[in-house]
Amino acid sequence: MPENSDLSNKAKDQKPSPDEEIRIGVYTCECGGNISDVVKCPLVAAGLDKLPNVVVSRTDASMCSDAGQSLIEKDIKEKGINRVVIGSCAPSLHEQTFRGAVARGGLNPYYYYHVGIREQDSWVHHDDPEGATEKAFRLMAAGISKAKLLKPLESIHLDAEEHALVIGGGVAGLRSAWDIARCGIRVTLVEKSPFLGGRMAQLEHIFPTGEKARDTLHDLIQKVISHPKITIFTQAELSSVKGYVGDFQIQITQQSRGVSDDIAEDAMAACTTEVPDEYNYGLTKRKVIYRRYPGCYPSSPAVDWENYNGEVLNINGEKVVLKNNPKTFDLKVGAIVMATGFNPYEPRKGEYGYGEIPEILTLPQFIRLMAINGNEDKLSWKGHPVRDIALIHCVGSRQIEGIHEPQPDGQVNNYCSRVCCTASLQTENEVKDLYPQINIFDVYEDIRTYGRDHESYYKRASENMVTFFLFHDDEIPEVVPAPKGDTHPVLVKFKDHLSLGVEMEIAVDLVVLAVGIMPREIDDLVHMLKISKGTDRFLLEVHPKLRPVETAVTGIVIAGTAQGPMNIQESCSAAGASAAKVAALLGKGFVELEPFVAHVDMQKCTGTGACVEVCCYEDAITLQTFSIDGQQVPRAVVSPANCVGCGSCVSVCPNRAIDVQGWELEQYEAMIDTITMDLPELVEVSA
Amino acid sequence: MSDHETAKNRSQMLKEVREKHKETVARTQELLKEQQKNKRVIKKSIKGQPKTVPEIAEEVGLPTHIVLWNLTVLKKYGNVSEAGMSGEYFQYGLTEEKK
Amino acid sequence: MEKLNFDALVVGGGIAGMQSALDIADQGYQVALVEKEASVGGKMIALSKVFPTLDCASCITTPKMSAVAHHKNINIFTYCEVQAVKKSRDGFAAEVLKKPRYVNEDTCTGCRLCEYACPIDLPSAFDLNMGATRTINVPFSTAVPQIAVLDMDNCILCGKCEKACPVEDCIDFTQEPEIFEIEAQSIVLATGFKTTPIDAKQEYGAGKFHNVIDGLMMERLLAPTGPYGRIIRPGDGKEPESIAYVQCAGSRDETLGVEYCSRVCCMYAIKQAMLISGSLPLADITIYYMDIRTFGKGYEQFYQNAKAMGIEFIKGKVAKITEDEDQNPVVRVELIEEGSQVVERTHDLVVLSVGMLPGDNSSPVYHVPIAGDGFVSIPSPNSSPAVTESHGIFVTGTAGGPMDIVDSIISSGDAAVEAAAYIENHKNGKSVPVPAGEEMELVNA
Amino acid sequence: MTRVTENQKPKILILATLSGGYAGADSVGQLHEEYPTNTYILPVISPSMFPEDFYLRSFDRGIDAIIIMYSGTDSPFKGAPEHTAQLINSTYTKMKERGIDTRRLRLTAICTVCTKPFLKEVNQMNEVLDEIGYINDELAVPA
Repeated sequence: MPENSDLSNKAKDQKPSPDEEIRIGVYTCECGGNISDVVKCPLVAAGLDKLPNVVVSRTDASMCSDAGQSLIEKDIKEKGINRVVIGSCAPSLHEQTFRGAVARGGLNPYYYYHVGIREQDSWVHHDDPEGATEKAFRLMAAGISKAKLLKPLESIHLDAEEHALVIGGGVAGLRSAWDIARCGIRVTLVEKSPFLGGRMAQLEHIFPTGEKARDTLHDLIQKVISHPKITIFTQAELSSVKGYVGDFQIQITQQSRGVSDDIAEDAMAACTTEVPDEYNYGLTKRKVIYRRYPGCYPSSPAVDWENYNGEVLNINGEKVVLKNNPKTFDLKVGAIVMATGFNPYEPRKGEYGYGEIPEILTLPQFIRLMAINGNEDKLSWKGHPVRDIALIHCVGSRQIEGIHEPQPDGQVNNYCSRVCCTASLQTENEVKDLYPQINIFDVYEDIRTYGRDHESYYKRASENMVTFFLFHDDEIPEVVPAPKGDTHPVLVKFKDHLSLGVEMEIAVDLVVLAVGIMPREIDDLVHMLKISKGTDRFLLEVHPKLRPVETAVTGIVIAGTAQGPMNIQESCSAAGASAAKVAALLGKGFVELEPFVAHVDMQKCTGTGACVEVCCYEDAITLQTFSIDGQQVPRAVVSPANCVGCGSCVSVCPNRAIDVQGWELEQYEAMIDTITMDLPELVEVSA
Repeated sequence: MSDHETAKNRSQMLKEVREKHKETVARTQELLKEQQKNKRVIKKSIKGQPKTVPEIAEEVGLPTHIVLWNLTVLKKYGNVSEAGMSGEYFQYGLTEEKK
Repeated sequence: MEKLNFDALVVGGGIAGMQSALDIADQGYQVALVEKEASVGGKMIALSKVFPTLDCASCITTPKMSAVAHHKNINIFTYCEVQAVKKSRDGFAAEVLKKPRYVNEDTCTGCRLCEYACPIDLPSAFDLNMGATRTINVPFSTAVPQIAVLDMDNCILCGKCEKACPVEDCIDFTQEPEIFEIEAQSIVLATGFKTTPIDAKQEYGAGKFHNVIDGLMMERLLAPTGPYGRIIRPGDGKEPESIAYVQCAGSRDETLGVEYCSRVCCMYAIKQAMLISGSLPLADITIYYMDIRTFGKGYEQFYQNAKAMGIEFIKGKVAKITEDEDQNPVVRVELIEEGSQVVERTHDLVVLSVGMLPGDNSSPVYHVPIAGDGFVSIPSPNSSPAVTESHGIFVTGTAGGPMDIVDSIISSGDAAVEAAAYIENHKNGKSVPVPAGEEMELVNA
Repeated sequence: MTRVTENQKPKILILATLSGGYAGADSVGQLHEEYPTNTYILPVISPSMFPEDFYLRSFDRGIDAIIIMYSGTDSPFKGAPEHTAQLINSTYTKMKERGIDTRRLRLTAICTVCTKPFLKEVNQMNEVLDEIGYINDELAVPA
């Protein structure tokens, strides 16, 4: 039997003292015009000022500024305000800011209620300023009704695992893992494929330095694998997630590598099953027992289980069939970094002739072709020397609804992919350096060499005699096979707006499509982690400036191109930023959670157990036996660390004995009564 | 220290500081004179009759951008405010003197 | 000399510096944030609304200003400048100049009575000289700290401020510059950028023609706290009906020695155009551009929305701007898509989309090499975009090249983690790489 | 002097989950879309906390319609969407008993970027209300 049988005490500790006079301060933020351009803030403030218990009602140009926050602190100290209501931007932006100000003023931070009157009022009611003003008043008045019923709460203090999980072993994941480890926090890195390095390993020279991509990458991999605080799982994926920030319980499933080092080389030699090699974007084939590329990490070969068909291998005279025995590992981590990366845009079959005309390659394919071609003094494709190349920009990027065919999900890729312009020009310059006789025609919408030292690629391409043509976004270039007997296999047709919109037709040997960046397909992971994607299908941050690498789920952050198109430099920067967040979160050894969990009023609970029955969380709420007036009675007890605050228990309690702290039923009822009250006259009081 | 002594020390201090900064003080005093004159003529021009920047400029013989800047000063620290529009220009008028 | 000890010294209190300071301090390290102006906030606090969300700039900046001021691990030193840095095995020692405010920082309440009492009107630097301030002033309404500062170069020492001040002995004409020392393990440079001087391209006539302004001036015109409280042209107060933007005015221009793209000008011009059409729905807005570079997350959509709103985009090179007798700028432009024919178009107001130039040269003070473009050199931009050529010194935001606010904030997190890792290494006494030669050189410098 | 007079439109209460509908409504705001002002959005953690009587009480107090914008199957809470659906079903039964048009209560899944569905829901409910009018008129008629 639990020792705690003093029921009254428990109930008392979270109630305001009964004789305390409720003194409310209410602030209508103008948000530098964002709100006050539509909502008549002085009228709202004047109306609120007349409500019972309101001691101070003010407007301010910017409540979130230091001056605005000081105003609250001052009113608390000087006017004895003990509840604060602010109408301003969305609570997701500044609720925490204002809780901080309230706490600095000496109040419990949960004596604060935030009303969103920007995103949900002034920004959506330009056409009806009067209605918007009434709405702001009613919502804020409702906030005041709730404020009267607020109780002081303490955040829940939980030990945090000083251990982070990084999902993805590309450059962003590696950089993030290394950074977190350098800050003294243990890291587990999980990579789905058998090899580290991600997309960066498929590049050759990279802008803006011209360094070899794999050299830089291998330096980073060396740092990661030699760091004592980092553990790496390749061929591994997340199979389940439970818990919350500070205490995520993770299960990882790892495939077998398939061949031990002693027989690996022989097994590879013996293997005959071949599949298109994704490392070369399908330009070549590889075996199903393979190394990604010479010098890859890990260096031992792995079995591609998806494509291994059970082939019997003859290894040193022995017949061997390979078996995959996936293993699972359980981990506890405090935070998760999403570094799941990108896929190059794969054009639809027939889009610019892709998949139909053999002379159409994507830029990533072309980069591999150049690498495969190596030091040959001529570039050839399918046995023919390449004399003329056309490169078309913005393939799969900057698409416009109604002009471009939508993607399978019905949306168009209306974003710029950031990297393709500079990557295209860099590649063009390389072609010109290696094969000066090749003519290059660059067909573009805008040249976006925005980055530091990127413009020089554009300049050099012009000096290299690359010919530029300008097309408009509503006049998509056309790629068709040339008539039989033509000098070249392909024709590219478009209107060139650098020469008065003249119809151009260029005959070339090869067309390179500068394809954009698409997020990887990680829907399962997104669902499992309960994070969100934006309309562009990339992972969504809370706010691009306030919390740019955090997802809406506390403890899950984003690094690199999982969030949107970025080049390597930008990915590393984002990875560093994500690591900074993780280090700040876990470095203290504990996390603080919002106290919005169920709470039982022991005076009202009769121990029906309805709450226990409806609850889907283990050990979140249990019936325990208490001794009351000599009687042994059951009562519900909440375990705050296990409760998620969904409130299902609230709806089934026949005695209204249970509530979610901070979000109580009674508070909602009070708000509704206020929303439906007769509107008082809203008139500005002249000062 | 008596009040008298404090005041004496203060004036001594100001004297020393003025000596130290005498060039900037002299230059700024010139600036102040010009400013006061500009503000005075502008206020006189719009007394009882709100006017636009070009109208004031023509009347007082100052460039339009100088007039606008002085009106901005007077709007912020003085007793001028916008008073309707005339064509594409706003008019500026005097409000009650702020105390 | 007073010595103060910290883990990290962040130089520059703009958005990048503040974010770096917060990200380092959140990891439990002690941070000194030094800002040369009288308030933190940098360039961003003067902006109107920011792309692509159109949040008001203050809504993002002011809470960060407040957060650095209140963070238990951060000390802010405003109106201070780092003058010299020495490096040794124990870390960095920075000599900091504290400029006199002529106001007692501990007792000033920011009430502004001094400002109202002061007789000298001055063009306000915060409003890019379009608005007014006084010799003694609180720099702007949301300044942090809220402390007045007196401009001795424009003071007649009349003592009116002193009389108006409700706090005894708060105004102090005898203040002298002070020097103190900040010791830190690591330095983060967040020294920001300058914009292209408005008169850099003489042929555009800005500086001479009052109705040719730059992007930052338009930000102030659009800001609710701006000098006029509305969009009128600074030349004569006319409400403009036709506004033109000249893109790449100072970027991608070899004649100015600026080959690079400034990254932000396309987006800020588009954003301003959208905000102007909100305030002046009847105004015609034209953007003369070379390439539209809306590359960031959500930016391309922003551009498409602007086109749909009727903002006119013309691919053209502006050769010259003159002025007609009504002070209207006349733009002479080569229309690239019209066979390069040259036309003249008259507008009421022209905004030069000026670019970013490096801020103060950090090289002499911090011994950090500068690259050919004038920004801090970053030897391995791909793998270590925040690491300079000088061990223990990191760079964030526009000190390391032009970037927008979103990218600056991200880069601040990166610089913070680099600094934290360096400090951690230093604390554990592990391999602090101060190459022998470098140490000597720095101490001698 | 400016003053504001009461909007005579029926009142729609929107109970929106912080992880779904409320964030979705914020996205609508960020896009500066336009919808009617008779929409009172209250944030909720999960609507599974509201018993049937809560809705009936709201109608009694003069709320003309309620849209519950929850996160549907994307709910971060186990069992909560199913429980919510159950509660709404039994509320419908009680509404029918009271003679309240069940179209006044609607449960719909709105995600953080569901801006078009959000607008559709609000507009549709307004169309319904144009047709069936105020709750008070309906409650005044004996069932």
